[in-house]
Amino acid sequence: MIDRRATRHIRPTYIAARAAVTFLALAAVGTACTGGSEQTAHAKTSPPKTAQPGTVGSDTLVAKSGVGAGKITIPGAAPEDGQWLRPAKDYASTRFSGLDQITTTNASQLKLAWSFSTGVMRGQESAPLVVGGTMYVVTPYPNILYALDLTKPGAPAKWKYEPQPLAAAQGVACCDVVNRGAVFADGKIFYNTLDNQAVAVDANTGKEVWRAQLGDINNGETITMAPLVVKGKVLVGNSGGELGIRGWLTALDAGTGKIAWRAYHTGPDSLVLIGPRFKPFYKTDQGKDLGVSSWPPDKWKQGGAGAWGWISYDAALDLIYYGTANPGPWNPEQRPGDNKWSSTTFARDPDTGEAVWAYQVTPHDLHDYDGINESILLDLPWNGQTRRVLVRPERDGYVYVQDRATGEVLAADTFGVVNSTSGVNLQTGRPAVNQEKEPQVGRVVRQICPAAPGTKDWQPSAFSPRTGLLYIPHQNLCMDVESVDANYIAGTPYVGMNVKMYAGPGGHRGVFDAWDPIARKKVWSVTENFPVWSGALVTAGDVVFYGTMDGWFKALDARSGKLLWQSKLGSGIIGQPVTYRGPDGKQYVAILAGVGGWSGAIVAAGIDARDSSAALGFANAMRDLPNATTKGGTLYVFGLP
Amino acid sequence: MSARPLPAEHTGESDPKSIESVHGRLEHVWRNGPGLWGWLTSVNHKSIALRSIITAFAFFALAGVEAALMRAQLARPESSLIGPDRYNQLFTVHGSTMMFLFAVPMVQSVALYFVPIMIGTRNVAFPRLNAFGYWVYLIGGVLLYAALFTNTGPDQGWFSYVPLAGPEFSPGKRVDIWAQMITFTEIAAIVAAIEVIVTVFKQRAPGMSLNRVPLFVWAMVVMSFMVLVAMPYVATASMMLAMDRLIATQFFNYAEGGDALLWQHLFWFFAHPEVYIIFIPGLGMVSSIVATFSRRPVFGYTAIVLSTVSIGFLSFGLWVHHMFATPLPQTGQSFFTAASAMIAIPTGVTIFCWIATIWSGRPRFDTPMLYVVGFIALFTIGGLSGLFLSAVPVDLQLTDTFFLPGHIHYVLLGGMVFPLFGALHYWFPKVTGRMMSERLGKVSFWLLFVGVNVTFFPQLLLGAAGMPRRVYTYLADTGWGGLNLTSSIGAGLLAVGLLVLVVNIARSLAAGPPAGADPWGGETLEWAVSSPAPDYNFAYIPIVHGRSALWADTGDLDAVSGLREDRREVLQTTMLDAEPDSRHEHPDPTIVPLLAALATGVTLIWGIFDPIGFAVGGALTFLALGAWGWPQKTKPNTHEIVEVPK
Amino acid sequence: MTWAGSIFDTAGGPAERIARLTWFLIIVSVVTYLLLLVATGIAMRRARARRLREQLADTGPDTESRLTRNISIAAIATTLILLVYVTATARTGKAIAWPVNARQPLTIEVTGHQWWWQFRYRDSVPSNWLTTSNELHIPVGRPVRVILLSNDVIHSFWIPELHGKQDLIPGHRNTTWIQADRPGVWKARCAEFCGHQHAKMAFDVVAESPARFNQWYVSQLTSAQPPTDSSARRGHDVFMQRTCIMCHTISGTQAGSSVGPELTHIASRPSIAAGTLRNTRENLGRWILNPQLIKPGVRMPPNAFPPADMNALLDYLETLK
Amino acid sequence: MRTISFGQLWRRAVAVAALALGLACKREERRFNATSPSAPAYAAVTLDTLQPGVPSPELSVKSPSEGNAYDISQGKQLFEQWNCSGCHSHGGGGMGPPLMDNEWIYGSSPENIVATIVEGRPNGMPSFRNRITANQLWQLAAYVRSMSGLEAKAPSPGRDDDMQYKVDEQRTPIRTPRASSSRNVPAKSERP
Repeated sequence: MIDRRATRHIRPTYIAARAAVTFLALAAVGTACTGGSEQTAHAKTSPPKTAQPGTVGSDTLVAKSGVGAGKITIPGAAPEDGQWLRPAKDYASTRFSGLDQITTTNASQLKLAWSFSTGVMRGQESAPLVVGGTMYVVTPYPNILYALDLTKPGAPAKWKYEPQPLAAAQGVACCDVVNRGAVFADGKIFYNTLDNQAVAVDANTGKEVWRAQLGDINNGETITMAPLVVKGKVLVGNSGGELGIRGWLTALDAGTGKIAWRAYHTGPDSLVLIGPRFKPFYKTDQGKDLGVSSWPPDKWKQGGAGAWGWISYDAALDLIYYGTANPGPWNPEQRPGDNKWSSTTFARDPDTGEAVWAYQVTPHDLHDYDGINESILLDLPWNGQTRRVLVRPERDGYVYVQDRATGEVLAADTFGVVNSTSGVNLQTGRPAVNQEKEPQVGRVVRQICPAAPGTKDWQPSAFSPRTGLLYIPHQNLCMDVESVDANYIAGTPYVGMNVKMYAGPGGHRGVFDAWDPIARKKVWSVTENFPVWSGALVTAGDVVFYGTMDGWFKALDARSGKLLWQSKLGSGIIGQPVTYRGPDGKQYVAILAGVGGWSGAIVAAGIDARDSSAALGFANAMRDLPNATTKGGTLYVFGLP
Repeated sequence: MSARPLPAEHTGESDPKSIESVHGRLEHVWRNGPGLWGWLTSVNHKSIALRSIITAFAFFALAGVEAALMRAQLARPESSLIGPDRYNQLFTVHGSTMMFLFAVPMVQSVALYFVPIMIGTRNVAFPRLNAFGYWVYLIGGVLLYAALFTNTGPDQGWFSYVPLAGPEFSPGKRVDIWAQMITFTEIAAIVAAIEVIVTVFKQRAPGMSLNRVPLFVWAMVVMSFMVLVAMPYVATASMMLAMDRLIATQFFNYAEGGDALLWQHLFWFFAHPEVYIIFIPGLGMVSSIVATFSRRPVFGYTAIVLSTVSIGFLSFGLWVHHMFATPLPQTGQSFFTAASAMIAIPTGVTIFCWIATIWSGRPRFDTPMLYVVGFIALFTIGGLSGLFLSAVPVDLQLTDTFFLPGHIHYVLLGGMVFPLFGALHYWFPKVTGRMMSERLGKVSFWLLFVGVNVTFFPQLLLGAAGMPRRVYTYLADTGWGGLNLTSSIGAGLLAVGLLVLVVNIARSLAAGPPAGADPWGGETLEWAVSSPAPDYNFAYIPIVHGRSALWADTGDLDAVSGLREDRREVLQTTMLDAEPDSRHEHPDPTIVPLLAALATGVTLIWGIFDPIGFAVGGALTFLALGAWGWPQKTKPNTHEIVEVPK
Repeated sequence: MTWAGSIFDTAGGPAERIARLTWFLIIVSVVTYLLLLVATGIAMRRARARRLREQLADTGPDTESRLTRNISIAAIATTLILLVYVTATARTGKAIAWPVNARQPLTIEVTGHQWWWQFRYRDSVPSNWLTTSNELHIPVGRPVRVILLSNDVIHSFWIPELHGKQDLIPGHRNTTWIQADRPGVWKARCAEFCGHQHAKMAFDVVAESPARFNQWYVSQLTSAQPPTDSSARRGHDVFMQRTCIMCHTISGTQAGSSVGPELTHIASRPSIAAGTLRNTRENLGRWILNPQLIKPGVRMPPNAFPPADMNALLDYLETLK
Repeated sequence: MRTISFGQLWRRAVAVAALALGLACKREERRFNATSPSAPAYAAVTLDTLQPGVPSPELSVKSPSEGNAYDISQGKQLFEQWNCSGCHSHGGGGMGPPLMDNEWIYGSSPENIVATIVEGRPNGMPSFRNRITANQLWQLAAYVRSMSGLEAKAPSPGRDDDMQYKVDEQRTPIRTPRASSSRNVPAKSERP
């Protein structure tokens, strides 16, 4: 007998159906609204800080100056003549001016004396020159040279010289069509054009004296560096590591423009001008034809290692010091081996170009750390005796102090956030590479600090013997990278890496440090919202000048870092400030404003930042720059009232 | 002992039309609506299952044509009959159709047709869900073949390895269509599995305790549980692949932390149980046929049930033997060799039990029994060739060569298609009321048996000869021409065999001798009803006293009376001992399942082209399911006493 | 060169051990299969005899127990066979693993591309890293460690005569090893479906004595010499100024792209188009003119060079020994 | 129960489906054996809309790769491998101008893009004459157009297996092309 349970009329299907319906509805709505959320999980763009003046860093000590204040001397220091004959001011590249009319007290009254528009709206990275009563300014492509008559009010242009470089050169200029300035020597102005020509112009008449074609844009070569004239020789290096060039440094006779010697940076010793005098300090830099054996077969021919940075000269030792750029392509797996002589500091004899010593700063470079930064020559007390050194705030994040005669690394200390290496072994001279941060083909490696432009890129630092401090304008950026296999097609980019940069720890993208080379630590530090891409200038009046990428030209107290004065210019500042004594005997400070360069490409080249790998990854870190500045190309000169 | 027919009034023999007789009233209540509308709204398990069987056979034929085209292309080296793109579409759609549109739907349809009758109930548990399952399956199949006929067929292989199937290397919508077809067929499979499980556990005839459930039904239950566990994996994986392709998720993008092996693990964790999902129903069919034609219950009932269940569990532990050539740790791989070997033991036991049944039975070798012997012969070759593939070192030589298609087809044709054709000849009389011709049956069997061997044994040899699989052609100096030609000729034989089978079916439908209720003298309940079974299956639910329901020597079958005759009612019984538990009213024919299926179809197909499709389609599906669940006004409830004679 | 390469014509340690295990399995399978057929045959014959004698099915208790006994014996036998099978497999697996104490192994990086192979021979001195395409030379008797990489889809590296296959999976660094015990030239092939031309993605394996291997290695390291005769020089210009420069590398010239296979020493290779055509001038010409006719779907476009340019190009390519 | 014959219903379903997806076949066609004429028929292409007298009707040279998923994906692979991404990055620009915005200096129609690739442009765009076959030129042009959403959604490429530096072309909103004067257009302010 089955018991008569009430026939259950619950409909199991009814409950199940309702649950299914609600689930489906939720799923549908969920998928619809996700839509195209852009993958910016890792693009930590820092919240755009209001353009408030730089905040002075935490380690502001009361200390007025460095340990070696007054005890550090600049080799071959000439008495101050109130002129500015070469971008780095002197052969020791100190960018220190003896003028002291502008002091920490009256700097706040600085006001605009006159300004001059160059008519070119790209990155203005050059340094104006002052020779006698004339100021010379070089513009980015098309590289016009203006001569401004300082004796007349408002400094009207006396003449201008137009080298008319090839327009196609713009297609192989990796990081904006910039030019870093000219140099004056024996009555002539020497500078380079984007399409690899060195030109000499008569300083008075503006007539062309000679012109020399040094490279070929079809191989991806361009020239953006400011030349240096040493003992009648004009030293010029090429750039284009991202286009598979083969780097060289060429010396031209200042009078005739004939090539005196050319030293390549890859290939057999004969072409690298390595001979019997070559005594590198470290074992791994010693050996025969390392420029060939440290590359896969034939890859040294597209090995990069240009020389587009700064050159210093020590008259006493009669040696020039400069660094070579990154190896090509960026993808390290395509070039196993040390890839000599990329990212290397060379000491050469200026007359014959023969290498005396070399130190490869970054063997088998993984992150595009060019070794081209300026080497500032100093004689400073070290462990009880005075050593003839060069101090170089390097792109890999370390301030190197090296013996100028032998290349021995005395000290290497980080001046920014560094996790790609964990220290430099002073015995072997090699950095301890962090394997986790090695780029991999086909996989994104994250949070590599410093990013490709390094802790400090080309923007030159300045040194004041009075305060014994090194003033370093630099950036604070990290990056995610993914290696890809690069294909070498001559005349086209040969990079092999997808890069996405963003602000480093702390969220600020720029820093201006005062570094004590003897105590080997920062004395004071100013953080900025944007990378500090302009050069630094320090004067005997203990005032230090630099500009920010959103257009603030600032003067700080060289000893304490306190902001004395600032002025908002028409466009972002990536130029090199200079100071001179005008015909009226007053001290003036001049700076070119015009955003651009690699960091400012987002504005200068009209980049669309929706592609976060644009401009080799820099666009992602500078998304808010277009709101802060537009393009410009104007020279500003300030003086006391 | 011959089956004891139900008393006349139980079998609906007396005048069925008249309203007075029980059958007339039940027929009036349970029949489908008239015409096309009746066809679309039917919720009767037999009409839906038959429709699904015919659709699955249609897809089987289409996939067969694709196979024939592929063999024609591979018959000669460097032949330009079919280009690489079209050939890739052919082998992908052939694989996908056989696995997703033929094998699983076919075994589930056979289950949905015979399980209710075998366990003595009137309809499957969720009739409307059953209809919904069929429509979703049909839409999935039509979608795939619409793509193939417009040269948009998927071309990345039925296993669709990423990154080839990923957004970068499979441009366009081909792989999206494949991924949505997977989603459709998975919904249909899961739905069918739920129905079989609930039907077997809740609606067995009184007295049919778990140890009296026919082996066929046991196989179908184990298969359904495996479907419930395995199918969600591929549904998830195909949804992940579709999302990677349409809205740039990073599941399989190794650069941003995804992994190509994730797809392989997810897919094979589904796909290996899938081939056992296809094979276990074959066991069920063989058990039914062997019992009836050996004139004795299958030897070792408990052994076979335990073996089937253990095969079900073990099949989830083997999937990595598809991935031995990938960078997985060595020790892990040898674990899977052991697991793959272990599953051979229960399979062996099952086969030994059947041989023992034949050994001690009085077998009559009609066509169904011939197919069983063919099954034993072919499936064992498949199983043994599987041993080569589960041994890691040998697998490194033989995987991804033509040894694989050889092994697959021996296992699947041997393990599933031969039992299926045996079951076709066995149950054709029950479904259509007409006998199939024995002569044509034997001719088609021998053609198929020889055809399988001539087609696929050369492929085993080709594998050893080093010919990679999924190649649209091969060079003349490879020396593989001869074996390939033999294999193609074998494919011709298979085609002829299938043709003879189709002719046999057509002739039997038209003019086959009437079969009567129980032409073979079977032991299970489906032989207790007329052929074809009435819409309500049983006027009075039978009571089962032994494992062989009809061979028990008590007189007439006892039966339960008292279910309503003016409404669709089904008797529900307890799970273990099938004690009558309650009466449950079944829904009347309704169009809502079709609407819900169409809404699901709109959602998934439009979703391929624009994610907004998911939102709008989701809303439509919400409405359709809302209508589905809308409470009917309850009919007046007349209580009646239900007596069951002791 | 023939594709003889069945898994039984072994030329290397691992392949030989696998072949031995394969033969063992074949014997076990055949024996098992025969036993099963015999059992089924006897069952069917006894059953026909019973039917002739009109006996009923024999389901008596003693038959049941006898059948249970037979089946349990069969089950135990099956288990034993499987145990033997698993141990044999494990032992072979250990035997074909990488010999940890291999003396100075050669390491080669293999990168799979859509539908051709790139090989990079590693060396302690970077300038000895040799990169070639579609042709793998190995010294006889020396273990070669193979690192498997892919940047596009999954491929599978398989030389039947030497070892089992291993997949090249993007994002994974899979490794295998091979060792040739006798010199020979074999055709290896891709064994994982990788797109339109998976069927014709093969490469040549040349096992030779260490001396001849070193000689080959040194010659491959040298860059291509500039052509001397005028037609070859014109062919060089055609190569450098037409479509070839965009995809191919000839070290020693301006061509450095690796979209397609590296061609520095193409004239010295037995086959072209990833092992599809014998390396004859006529085949090379047919291939350059329209590769889509030979391998439809391959990334190389048809090049309608005028006949004079084509001949000059062929002359130039034939100088690249 | 009377059922309409199953075969007949089945045939009707297939016919309807074929019609509905008829348009898909062109989009999904894999064109392999496109023999390449030496110079694609872009020669008769005008760049500037300003024409003396009555402007002649728009001459449309049908690009075979227009709306074809396979061709666009081939164009994308060639864009990466032939170093176009070195200058134009993945559409954002760098040495070269951005391609994912709506400013077109030398025309946005497929034939204009092909003309730009073949002839090169004065400010640094190299000339690829004779270095790229016509079929590949059309593929490159189709991909470049898809970067700013000018190609249909369905055939445009999804994400690629690399770093995710931008929203893929399939989901890039269409930006109606605007002829622009020259490179020094005012800098793009931060996009919403």
